[in-house]
Amino acid sequence: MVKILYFGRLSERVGTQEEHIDLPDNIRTITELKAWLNTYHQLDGILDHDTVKTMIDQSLNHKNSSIIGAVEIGFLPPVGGG
Amino acid sequence: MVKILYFGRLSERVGTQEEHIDLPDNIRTITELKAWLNTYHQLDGILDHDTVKTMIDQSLNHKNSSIIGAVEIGFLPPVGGG
Amino acid sequence: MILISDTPFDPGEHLNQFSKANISAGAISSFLGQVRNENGTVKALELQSNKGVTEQGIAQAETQARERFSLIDVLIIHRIGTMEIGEPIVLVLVAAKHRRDAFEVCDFLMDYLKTEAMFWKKQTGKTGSLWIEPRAQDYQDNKRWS
Amino acid sequence: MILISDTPFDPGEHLNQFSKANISAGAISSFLGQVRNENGTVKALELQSNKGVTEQGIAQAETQARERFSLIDVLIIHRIGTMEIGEPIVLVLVAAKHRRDAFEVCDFLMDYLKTEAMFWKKQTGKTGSLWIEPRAQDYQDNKRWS
Repeated sequence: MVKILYFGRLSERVGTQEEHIDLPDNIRTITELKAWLNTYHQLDGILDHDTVKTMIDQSLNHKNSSIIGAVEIGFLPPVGGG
Repeated sequence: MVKILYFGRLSERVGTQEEHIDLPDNIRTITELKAWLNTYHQLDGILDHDTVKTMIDQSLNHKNSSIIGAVEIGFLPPVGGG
Repeated sequence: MILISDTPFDPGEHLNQFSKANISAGAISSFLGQVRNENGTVKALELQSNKGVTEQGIAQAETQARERFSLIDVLIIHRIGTMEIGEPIVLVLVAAKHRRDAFEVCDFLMDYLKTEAMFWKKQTGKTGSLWIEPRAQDYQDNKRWS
Repeated sequence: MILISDTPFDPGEHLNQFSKANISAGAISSFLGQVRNENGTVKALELQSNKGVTEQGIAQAETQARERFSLIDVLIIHRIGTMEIGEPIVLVLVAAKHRRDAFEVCDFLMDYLKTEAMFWKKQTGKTGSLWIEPRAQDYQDNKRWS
């Protein structure tokens, strides 16, 4: 069971800011997870944009890291506060 | 009778911020007034510095203007607030 | 100090406390961002953050500012949640001995907050909702520091 | 608006009133100058002004700022008289649609106030009194705008 977080417009597109999913055993990297979520939620590839960053267990992550053992994974579109 | 104002370190040197003086008739310009005050107050030429500006009747004045008819004359050393 | 708050805050109260706490500072600069009234086109603003990475990132920007400029203290308060017109969104307070450092740090931190801080901003108006991302000008401003 | 005050003022109160009065402004920048505690070397600060020319000059600087930048409102409050450590000397508040204008106007007006505004400042400390004139850095800062 892994917690998946969506921020900004991604949360609106998926319909939730947070979900808990039992991933199939063959989903071991960020790239595989994106592909799986794309089909699961019908996302038209919005997670694949260069501007979407990922976060694994509260650490920002820009490469195709392993997600084995991860408790929380987040998808982050471009940010801006202020 | 003319009102003379001194600001900043000039007021300290002269010993007052404001004085009222009956000037002799032959004092008709800023330059003549400075020379007269220099003797009158023993000012060692402190009014003659380039950085000291003058104000005649609330208007800043950088040249050797006439003071005939002036009600108020001010001497202003370099400024700085904030 | 960094505060991420889901309830309204009082900018004036913070300015007064901060300036009193830093009397060795002659110069206090501040920036207050508030929800702007755009003739009714904007009704509310909603901000999301992530507890962990958002504060971490702002703390890193504060550390950079302290390395780069001569400053005495910084307070950054940022709202999350739903805000209405006129409500404060962000307050940056910077105390320094001299004004040049105070101005530059405030400017530097605002550029970070606008383009890199982990906030997501949704604007709701007459014609629906819109997620706001940084403008080209914001990215350009932020490049001045690199 | 320009206020020259011979009694203490409350910076936070002014910030709150000013931001509420300008809800069309997304960006409020401010600068607060206060009497700095220099480990006891400074005890008090005394400022002189001249009712007529001091306000006139500041008003001209405000007009220049309005011509040069896109801004919504300005409030400048400057103390005169005798001030103790920690007391506010000057507060500049600038409201603009966007933050770049707000920052620049605040910076521009402070440079004017430091080098051209008609104030005379005497610092009293352990070793007597000293009339403070602008530093070379202040004149240099002010030249950036010409």
